[in-house]
Amino acid sequence: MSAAAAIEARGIHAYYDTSHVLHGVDMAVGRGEIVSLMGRNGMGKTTTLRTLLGLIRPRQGQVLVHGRDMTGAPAHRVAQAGIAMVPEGGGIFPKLTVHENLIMAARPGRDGGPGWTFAHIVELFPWLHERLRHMGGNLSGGERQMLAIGRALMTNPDLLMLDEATEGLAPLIRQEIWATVRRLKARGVAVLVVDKDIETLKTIADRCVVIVKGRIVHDGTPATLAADHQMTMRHLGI
Amino acid sequence: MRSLLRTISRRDLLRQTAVAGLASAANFIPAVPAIAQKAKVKVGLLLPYSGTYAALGHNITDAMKLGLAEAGNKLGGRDFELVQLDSEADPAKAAANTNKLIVGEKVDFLSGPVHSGVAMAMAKIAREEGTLTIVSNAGANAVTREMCGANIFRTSFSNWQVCFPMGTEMARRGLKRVVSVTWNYAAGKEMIGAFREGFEKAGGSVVKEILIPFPNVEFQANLTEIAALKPDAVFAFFAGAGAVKFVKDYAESGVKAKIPLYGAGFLTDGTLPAQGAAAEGVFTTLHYADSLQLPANLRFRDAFKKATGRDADVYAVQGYDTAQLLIRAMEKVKGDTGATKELIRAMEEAKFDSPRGAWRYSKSHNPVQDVYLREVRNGDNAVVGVAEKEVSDPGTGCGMA
Amino acid sequence: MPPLPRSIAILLLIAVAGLATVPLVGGRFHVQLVTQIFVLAVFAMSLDLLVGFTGLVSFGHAAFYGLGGYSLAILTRDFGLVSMGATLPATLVVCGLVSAAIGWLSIRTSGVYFIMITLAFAQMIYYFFNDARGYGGSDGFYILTKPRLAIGDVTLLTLQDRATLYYMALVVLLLTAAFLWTLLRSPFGQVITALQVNEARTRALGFPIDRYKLVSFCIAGILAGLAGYLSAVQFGYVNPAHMGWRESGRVLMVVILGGSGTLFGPVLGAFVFVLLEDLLSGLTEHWLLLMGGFVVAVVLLLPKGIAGLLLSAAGRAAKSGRSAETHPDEQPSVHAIPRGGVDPILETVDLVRQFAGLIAVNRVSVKFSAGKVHAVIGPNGAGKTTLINMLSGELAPTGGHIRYKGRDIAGWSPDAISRLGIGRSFQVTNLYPSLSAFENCRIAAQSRLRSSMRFFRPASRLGAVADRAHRALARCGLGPRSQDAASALSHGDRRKLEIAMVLATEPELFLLDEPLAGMGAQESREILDLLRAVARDHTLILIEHDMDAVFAIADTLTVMVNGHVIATGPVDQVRADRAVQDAYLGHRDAAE
Amino acid sequence: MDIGTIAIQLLNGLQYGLLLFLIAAGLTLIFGILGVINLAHGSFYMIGAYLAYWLSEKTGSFALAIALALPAALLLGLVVERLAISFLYQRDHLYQVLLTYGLILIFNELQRIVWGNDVHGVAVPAILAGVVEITESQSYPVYRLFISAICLLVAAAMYVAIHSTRIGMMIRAGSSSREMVQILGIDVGRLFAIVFSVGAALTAVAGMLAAPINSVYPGMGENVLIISFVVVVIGGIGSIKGAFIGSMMIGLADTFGRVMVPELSSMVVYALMAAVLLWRPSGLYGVKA
Repeated sequence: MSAAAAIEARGIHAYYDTSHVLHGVDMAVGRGEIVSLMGRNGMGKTTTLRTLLGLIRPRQGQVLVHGRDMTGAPAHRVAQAGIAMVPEGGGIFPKLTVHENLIMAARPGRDGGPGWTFAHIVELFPWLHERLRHMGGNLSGGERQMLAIGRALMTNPDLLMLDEATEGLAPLIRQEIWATVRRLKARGVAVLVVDKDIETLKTIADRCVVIVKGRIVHDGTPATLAADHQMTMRHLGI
Repeated sequence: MRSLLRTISRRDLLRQTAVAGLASAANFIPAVPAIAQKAKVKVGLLLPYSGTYAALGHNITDAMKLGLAEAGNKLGGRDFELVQLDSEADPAKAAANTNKLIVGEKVDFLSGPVHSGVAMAMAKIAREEGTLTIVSNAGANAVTREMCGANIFRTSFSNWQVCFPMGTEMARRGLKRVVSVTWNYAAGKEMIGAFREGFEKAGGSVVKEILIPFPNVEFQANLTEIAALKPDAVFAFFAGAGAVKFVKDYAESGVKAKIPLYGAGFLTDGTLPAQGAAAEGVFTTLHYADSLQLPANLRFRDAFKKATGRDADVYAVQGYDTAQLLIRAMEKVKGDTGATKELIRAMEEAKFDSPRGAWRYSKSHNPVQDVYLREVRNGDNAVVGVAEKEVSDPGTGCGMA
Repeated sequence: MPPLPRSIAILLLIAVAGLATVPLVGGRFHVQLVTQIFVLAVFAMSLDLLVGFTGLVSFGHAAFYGLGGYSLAILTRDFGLVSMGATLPATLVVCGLVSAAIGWLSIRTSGVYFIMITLAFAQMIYYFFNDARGYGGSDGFYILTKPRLAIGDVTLLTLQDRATLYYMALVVLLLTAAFLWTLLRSPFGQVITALQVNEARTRALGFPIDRYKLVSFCIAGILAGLAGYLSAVQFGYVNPAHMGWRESGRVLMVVILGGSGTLFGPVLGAFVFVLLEDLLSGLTEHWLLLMGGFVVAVVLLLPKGIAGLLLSAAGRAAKSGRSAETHPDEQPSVHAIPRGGVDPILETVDLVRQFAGLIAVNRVSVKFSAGKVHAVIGPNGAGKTTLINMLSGELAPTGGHIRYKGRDIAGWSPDAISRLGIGRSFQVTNLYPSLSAFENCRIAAQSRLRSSMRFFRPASRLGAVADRAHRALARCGLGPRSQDAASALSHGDRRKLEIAMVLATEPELFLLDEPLAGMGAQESREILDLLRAVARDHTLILIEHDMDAVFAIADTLTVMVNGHVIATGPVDQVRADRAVQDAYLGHRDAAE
Repeated sequence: MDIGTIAIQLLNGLQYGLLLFLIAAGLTLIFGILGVINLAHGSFYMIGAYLAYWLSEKTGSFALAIALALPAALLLGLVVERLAISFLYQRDHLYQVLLTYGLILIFNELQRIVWGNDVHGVAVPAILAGVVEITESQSYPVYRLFISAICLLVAAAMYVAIHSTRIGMMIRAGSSSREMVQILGIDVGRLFAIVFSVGAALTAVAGMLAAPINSVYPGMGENVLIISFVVVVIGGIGSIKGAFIGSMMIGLADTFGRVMVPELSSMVVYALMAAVLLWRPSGLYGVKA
């Protein structure tokens, strides 16, 4: 799969100052695939995403984007190679309007094909239409998360990474986010998602990767994860 | 600290203290004691070598060097050394810097500074320490009035001295209502104060004294005010960049076409190239002018140009005269810097031809000098007369006067 | 403030001993120069109290330094005072009063604005003396008679003598260091250090932080005045330039260069700065170029100043020196807190909060009974956090009332509300990361003292406070981790520590903003158990998204949508409410 | 004061304010977006003035001098950003103050080494040299009107650039979260370098424009440094609009302060700043700190 993988980590070790957070993580997300990265708090999920994107430089190991070695490349280069991320909370720019939040990020995709445009995003989230002049800082949590996803899509990524995709959101909003993820898959965008809603993740993910103390302990389909009841109990705390 | 003391045994402590004492002694052993007669004479210069006044500091220093070189680079037959210290024109550092020269470097003579605030601190410490001091620019009246001392001399001017005659002169010219303008600092206030004294004594009246925050160079508001007051003339004191800016603004705002500009000499001294045509026709008074046709001046200007490649100015003259004074006094005592009384007398009695004219001192150790009336013509401070001959600062409050 | 590594303490002691011998072995100039350095060191330490320990970067500190000198000069000239016994206290009082006035106005601002407002006041004082004719203007003026210390007719010492002045300056330096050292370990010192790390948290714990900042500002101003007094005595000359922004900048350089937040750093900084100026200015006319290069190099190469360099060197030498402290006994005794007799303990009436055009909380009237667990739920943007922020005082209501035990507390400051007995935890964990878990709780417990304006006794000797902190930690199961830095704790433990801190303030009413946010299932269960235990003797109001948790723990439920309360009452009743199901719980119940 | 004089004083105040705005705009941009307190800002003003003087001496044309000095100033800003400022983005304000203070010393000395200690004047270009007669006693220099026009033009251009261009959006976004901008695939390092360089160049332009009316002299940067900080703080850090209002306020307060309360004039601007901060602790248009 590695040649075709949108992103791949090979044995990455990462640190925060002196504390060793990732201990040789191997994982990959194929084209158009939905992968769920699971694990309890403090196990290294966010660190994995940040290392993949180049926000943290691994001390060992490699990060490959579309098969090309991009270890140590700055985050904007990785992003330009087709990787988008929505951090926890969305990272909406509070002093920009909704419209500005979207268009400031716009960039054609790598293959130059007919990608996501402003019109597409508004079509995906129709409520945006009425809020275009509102400031990012005045949106509700759910609106921010959707805007953040829309903004990430404006960069026409091959892979979208969602950190804590539905954290702190009301149930109805959560459902809308998950519906969006399904729609993205239908349009060929790969998604790497971190969330605590394990039940939903099992139904939409192609693969589930479980990380424990900076090591991957499980990498397989939702079915195999469901079968391994002990794993679920021990490492996901269910 | 409590826990710390417990952890060190008393013996250790004693040993360490002893070592520390030695170490610090090694650091602070003073320079090899000078054998008074054989060692070089030390002349300390506290002048600005950086910042806004650096040009003044350099001209004073270079002219002193020129004067000393002309005398064979000896002071009373002895070799000498100039110890230059950058005053940064900062009164906050002045006391410490003076101290460094007098106590640290043990200079035999002290000279400088440009800034009045620095001069005040310098004079204070010089008086306490008794070091022979020659003030080579700062014009603070107090230096040769309340703060005067037997060991303190000035080769420049007092602020009163250069401005009082202009008051008389302007009244003589039939001007009645005048606005004066300067920066709000001590030198500025002394200058316009002296001008007012002279002007009002001669029957004129100062309509308004405008004080501008130092060192602000935004004058437009005050020029508008001046235009609205419509005085017969304006008397201004600024120096350096402020002088350039004021004179240019005065011309460019159109006020100059209607109201003539007078000032203390510093308004147009050393600043004419930068002021250009804006300065043409400005009248000033000063104890010197570049174009003085005196043999001593012509010779000096020529030598200075050769030595430095720059044109001499009033600051250079003051530096040059400082050197003359030193040379003459040291010759009198044959290089014995310990003969303070004789040195002082020699300085008081020194007579020579300065580039500015004949040299002599007043009782309070301020030069008695002619104050020239100059007009800017073709980029030069042309001498158009003497505003007052042999002006002597009254030396009010000085015990020696 | 962490204790000094032994090696550095020994070095400093040696240095002091060495310095004491300077007048005996050194030349007159060195005596003068080192006196100057001592004075600058006192001045720099006073600024370090603000910059390094209180988190207030003042760019106008020289105003007090200059004022110290001017007070002495004016007292000597205009009042004929030459006795140190009169001039010194008077000078310190003047500096104290002026710094109180400036501080009172300045502490309303923060960050860069604080830097600039202190500069503004200092410039005004500077111009006052610069423009004033009576005090010598820009030329400055003299102190012609130096102060003496006399009893009756016997002159004990006169500062005219250089060696006397030297020792006086050394003694002042040591006393200042000792005073600040004591101060920083006192309850007061603990509070200012805490507020530097986390201002909002410190306020929420019940400390009136503005008062602490002001006192710190005054102490610093008085010490700067003391330095200015000595400096004026040394040279007998004062000038407005001593209070200008360049001097303020210069002393700030000394502090940063030496290493702020260390006390001894600024002293080293003073030595390095003065000696370096002395050395470089003799080398070349363009010495300021070298000075500039040096300053730039320090910033790029020595990120924590000279003191930082020494500390890390000492740290490497004696890495195992610390952390061997024993854990105090843990006795999970539940301390009884009387249940409030008033019912409802807390009540809001028509509470409104508006943000520029948006009404976040709209006429909310809810009653909270004592001893119960109340949950506030609602979709994002419903106004829950705004509501809690008004209850805890972080936000002032635009309208309406909040009654706590019958008293209207709407618009009270967070610290006043905290002292009434309302504690709160934050949505995002909000601790003092560099302090240990125990110290975090100790600060919290200290807030229940009548006042922490105690300056001399070490905070560590406040037995009752320490006990309370230990009890709170033990109760939250953090006893074994009490000595670990808060930043080293796991996410779940940090949340527990947050709860322990609030417990240490012994509140009656406990506000919790999403205590389970970001928790895994196991951690959620632990926190939930803890909350259940806490609920036995506290009234709880919590915001939470985790419905299972809410249903498991809450007695009553309030549902908010778009700033309105759409339902409130016992859990079962609200759950059954049609409107609530439609608006919020919606499909979730259907799916179950 | 008669009406005519008041009108002219108003003009003086606005003109002074506009020049201050040009200096303060760069400062607030660097301050608000890069989060760097740049004490060396005044040095760019000084360097701009010296470049204008030096190049107009060499080329004989003020316009040509500006045309050459502008790219030089941009380049200098870029070099300073890369070599020094870029190391400061994540650091505490204290270290920014210290490092940029060091830069002031370095720039001042370099100026002395390259251009010496003398005060220089720059001639006003001939076509702008005249005065406009306003009343029979009052007239106004054309060049000052010209400067005001340029400053207004720059202010308008900045407003458009910040509010309506994509790069303006990126800059505003970068001021709230540097990392998030990077995540979106934008090279923040380059973006920040551009901002710094433009901010420095704006200040240099102010120095160039002021050179003919101001003299050019050592240490001139420090004189504008404090006052431009005052402007930025009054307006609220990072707000271009605030810087504009702030500089107008300072320009007018300074102008009228001198004429109406001469004995307090040196304190007027500081008193104004203190008053504004007591009323609004984060400046007029600042985001709450």
